[in-house]
This record gives sequence, C-alpha cells and structure tokens, in this order.
Amino acid sequence: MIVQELALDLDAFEGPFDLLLALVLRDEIALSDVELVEVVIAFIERLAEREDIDLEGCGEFLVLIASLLELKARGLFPDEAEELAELEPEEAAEELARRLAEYRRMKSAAAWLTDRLVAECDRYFRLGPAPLAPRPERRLAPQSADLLGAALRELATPPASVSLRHMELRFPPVSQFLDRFRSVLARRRRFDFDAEVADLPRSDQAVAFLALLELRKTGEVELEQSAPFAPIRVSRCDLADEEAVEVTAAWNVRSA
Amino acid sequence: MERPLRLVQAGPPVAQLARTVEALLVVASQPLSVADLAAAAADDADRIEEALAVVGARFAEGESGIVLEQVAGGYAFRAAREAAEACGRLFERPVERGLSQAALETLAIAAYLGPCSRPDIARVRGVAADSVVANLVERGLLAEAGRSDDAGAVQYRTTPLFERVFGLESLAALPRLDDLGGDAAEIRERLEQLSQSRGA
Amino acid sequence: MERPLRLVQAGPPVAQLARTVEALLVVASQPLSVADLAAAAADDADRIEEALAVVGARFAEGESGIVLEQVAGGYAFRAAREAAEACGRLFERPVERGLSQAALETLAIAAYLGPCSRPDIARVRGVAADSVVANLVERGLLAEAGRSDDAGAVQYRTTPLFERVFGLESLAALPRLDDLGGDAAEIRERLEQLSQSRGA
Repeated sequence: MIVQELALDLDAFEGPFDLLLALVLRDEIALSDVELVEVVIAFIERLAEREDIDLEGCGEFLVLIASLLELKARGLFPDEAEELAELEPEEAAEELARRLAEYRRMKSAAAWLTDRLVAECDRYFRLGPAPLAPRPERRLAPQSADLLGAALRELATPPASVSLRHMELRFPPVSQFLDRFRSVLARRRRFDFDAEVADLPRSDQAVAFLALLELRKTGEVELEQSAPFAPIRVSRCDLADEEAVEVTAAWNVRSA
Repeated sequence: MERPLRLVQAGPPVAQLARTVEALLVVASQPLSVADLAAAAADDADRIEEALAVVGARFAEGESGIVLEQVAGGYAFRAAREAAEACGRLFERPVERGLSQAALETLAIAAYLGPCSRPDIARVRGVAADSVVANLVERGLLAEAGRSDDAGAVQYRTTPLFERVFGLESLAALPRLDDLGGDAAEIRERLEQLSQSRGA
Repeated sequence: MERPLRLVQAGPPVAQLARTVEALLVVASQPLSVADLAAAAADDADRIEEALAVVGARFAEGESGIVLEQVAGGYAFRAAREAAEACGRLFERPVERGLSQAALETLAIAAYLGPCSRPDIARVRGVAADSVVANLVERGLLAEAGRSDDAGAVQYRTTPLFERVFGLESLAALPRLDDLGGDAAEIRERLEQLSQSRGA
C-alpha cells in the first residue's frame, strides 16, 4: 500500500502519510501549516521509483489528498462555509467520511451505468419523430379582430422620452479629497474618516473613500477598523507604531 | 443484357433478412431506399426487394396496425388507416388561447398593410421577423404570396384560416384605423419612421 | 373493495385494439404509458393492457425485427438485438457516444439524488460541474427541472431519454444505493483504524 507507506519530510511534519492524516483528523496538526503540494511531490517521486503503476494506490491517494485540500480550503476561507468551519474536529472527520462514502457510492453507480451501457449497446431505437407520423396541428381559439387594430396602434404610439437626469450625477474629483486629507494629516496625526466626511452627500463620501484607498496605496496612511462598519481610523504612516501595523495587517487580511 | 452467372453466397434466409429490414425501418427517422437497406444489411439489392415483399405482406393494411409504405425517398412504416383517429388524438395539441404580442403585431401588419416581406415587417416592428413569420406560416395563419417586384423578397399575406380565427368575412371587415392615417401606405410610412426613432 | 357492476360497452375486439396500439407506438416519438395509449385509443386501461400482451407476443425478440419493450415508464418499439450489426452500419449513437467518467458520475448523482443543481453535483464530485452538465443537457440526458427554493439555482433531472438509452423500465430499476459500495461508517472506521495503528 504505497499510500500508507509514503514517507513525508515536511516543515511541519515528518513521518508516514497515514500518521499525518490521523493527526489532522484529531486536530493535533493544523492543515494550514502543511504544504500539501510537498505531499503530492513526495507521492509522485515514489511513483516514479516503481516499475509498475499502482492504480489503486493512485486512486486512494487522489481521494485523500482531494479531501485534505477541501478541508484546507474550508479552513482558509471560513466565511465560504461557516457551518462547516464551525465543525468540531470529530464532526469534520465524520463529514469527511460521509462525503467520501457518498462519492464512492456515486462512483459505483457510475460504474454500474457504464456496464449497463455496454450491455445495451445492441439496443437500437428511433431518436426523433417517425418519418410518416401525423404532423401535430396547433389550433387557436377564436380571436377578436380588435386585437389587430390595438397592436398597430401600439406600434404607432411614439415611445415615451426617457429621462436621463440620473446620468447627470456629478462626482467631485478624487484629487480634491487627496489634498484635503493630506492637509488634515499635516495638522493632526490621526483622524476619524466617518466624522471627517459626515456632512457630505453620499456620492462625495464614496469619492472620499476612494481617495483614502489611494493614500493607503501610496503608503501615506495606515487604516484601522475594529469591526465591520465601525469607524475607520486614519493615521499618518510615519507615526504608525508596531501595534498599529499589526492591526492594519489584520484589516488587510479581512478585506483581501 | 444478359446477367452473368455467379456463385451466390447463400446469406441468411429471406425471413431473417426481412426481420433485419423491419428493424432498420423502425429505427429510421427518414424513409430508407433499397440501396440504404442493402448497405446496412450487407446484402444484395435483389434479396432486399424479396425481403421487402415479405415485410410488405406482414405489415399490410387490415393485417397490422403498422403498415409498410413506399414513398418518394424509399420505404417507411406508417400507422394503419383504421387507427387514424387514435393517432390524431395522440398528436392533438390543446387549443391555444392567445397569440404572442410579436405574432399579433406581425399578423396586424400583413392584414392592414397588405402582402409584405420579412424585411418589411422587421422595418415596421424594429426587430427581426424571421422566426415569428416562420412560426405563423407553419400554423397556417400566414402564407407566401409571390415575390415583390423590386427586391425579390418573398411576400406574405394572411390566410383564410386567419380570417376564420379572427371572425372576419374578409380583410375588408377589419376594424377601421382612421386615427392612424388615410391609407395603408400612409400608416406604413408612419410606423417605419417611428420604428427608426425607437431603434436609434 | 368490490368493484361496482357496470354496463361495459363492447368496444372493438382486442385484436383490433392491438392494431391501434401498434399504430400509436410506431408513430410516437417517446415511449407511451398505458394512460397515454388509453387516452389516444379512447379505451380502458385494462383493455389496453390486454392489447399490449397481444402486441408483445407478436413483437418479441426472435419473432420479429421490431420488438416491444417496456422502458422509461411506458412502452416503445425498438430494433431486435439480432439486427444490431445492421443498425450499427446505418445509425450513429450520438447520445451515448464518448460519455466521460465525469458525465456518468453526474448522471448517477442526478438519477439517485433526484433533481439537483450544479453546486450540488460539484459538492459530491469535488470539481465544478458546469461543462459536464451543459454537455449532458445538449445530449438530452439531463433537463432543467425548475429552480431550488432556497438559493434559486437551476436544478437538473435525468430525462426519459436517459432511461431509454440505459434500458431502464424506470428510475426505480436502478440498483439500491445500499447495495453499492461505500458505507460512511466503514470509511470512518478505516480512518480511525489508521490513526489508532500509529498510536501517536
């Protein structure tokens, strides 16, 4: 059994593949710390050493590595499947086993269908209508001739002129807010974005936010937000102490 | 011309070949010629003709609900005449209550403005008319009415069935549209202008 | 429950009704259920069953090139198996030609789990299902079956053509899932054994 024997030498783990699997299932090792690509490379190297091809081993390995990848993906994107991310390790293992079982059953069903197709290859039947079948006739209930006049009148009605007023929405230039925020930061080391733009119309607030992102991109400011929809704190970059950098990094991860 | 003598490979008995012909005909969605049948059965045209005679006797009117018929393209099975009523019920569709707006507009144009081509109809409605016209022809509400002199496009007119469905003795009985213009040409011009402004 | 006595209108003899059934089946483009046949023939379901027995005896494998089969929830004619080679020379098998492993797994999922969306299929198979599903819809083996209540995703089910191609009387003719390998408890046990054997 090549899959069980597979010896791994990874940064986070050293030992056989099935031990890694056991530790992951028991939540004693975090999947996010494991470079699964290294596991794949190790497997392929072992395969290359062999004379024959172990198809069964390949199949088993693929299913296991795919399951691990799925679990890892879920762990990396908790918002994508919250209910799964919240599973206890025990339940996650249960879920993994359940899915493997379901997939196995469907594979067996597909194999049954394949056999069936081979067995039925001498059954021929007509696809499509018979050459001399009667043509189905579509019948229409009696209609009012007034409908015809109404249809033409509708075609003869000039279309209502469409108002384009909403297109005239004017946005202030981003540069206006860049200048404004820079001058505020020249005076103050920190300011509260929400308070700064509170008096502006929503479209202007949107442009102001773009300016904020621009300032962050150029490294002039650091941003902090304690929670979604909480006020955004803007601080001058030269001031950012270690703590502020950390918070900003967290903010980046959340918003990435 | 004398036929050359030849050693005939026995081949399957005609009864078996007849079964093969039956099988081919029941799967086909087009009539099959003797050549088609011979190629598929890998047998002689002569023997196929013999087999067809056997099949024809088995599937004859009065004998069977399936009847072998020789048509332009070759041979095909059809339903026996005695089953015509039952087949009619099988293919009967429920009565449709109304027409789509596109169909109604197209019929109105052909009825009020006289025979017109698909490009004419498209010009007035502002959208392509090909599928709606094809559909109305298939349903017997529009029919081809020759080609226009200038462009050579096929023209379409409304049919007697159209008049029956809309309860009209003739096209002269259509409700008048004095509010839209004096005559068909005037209405047409007006509609085409509007459709252009709509498309713009 | 006792059946009420009733005056039975004689109706045509069963032999004639059998001819009508033959006629209906030879022109139909889909398998016809007893109810379909009864409605078209304007006769009782019981008598249709009797007629079907007559037709089945006449169109049996070995007897005839045309064979009556019970498939996809109804009855249909097909070619006799002995004529498969001849049919193969004339007709293609576009529906099932080159069905991939992914396609067969997708069909299995839709057949066993009932109407399911592309995300449902992707969850079971672990890979996106979009192109496989599109291909199966094009072949006529899957069809849209409305939208799911919650997410509004389009759901797909297998078609009568699927049952016909795989020669299934109905979806109930599929083997029971319990009989197919892959018990969750068993796999779970294996995983646990693996972890215990290391005892780390």
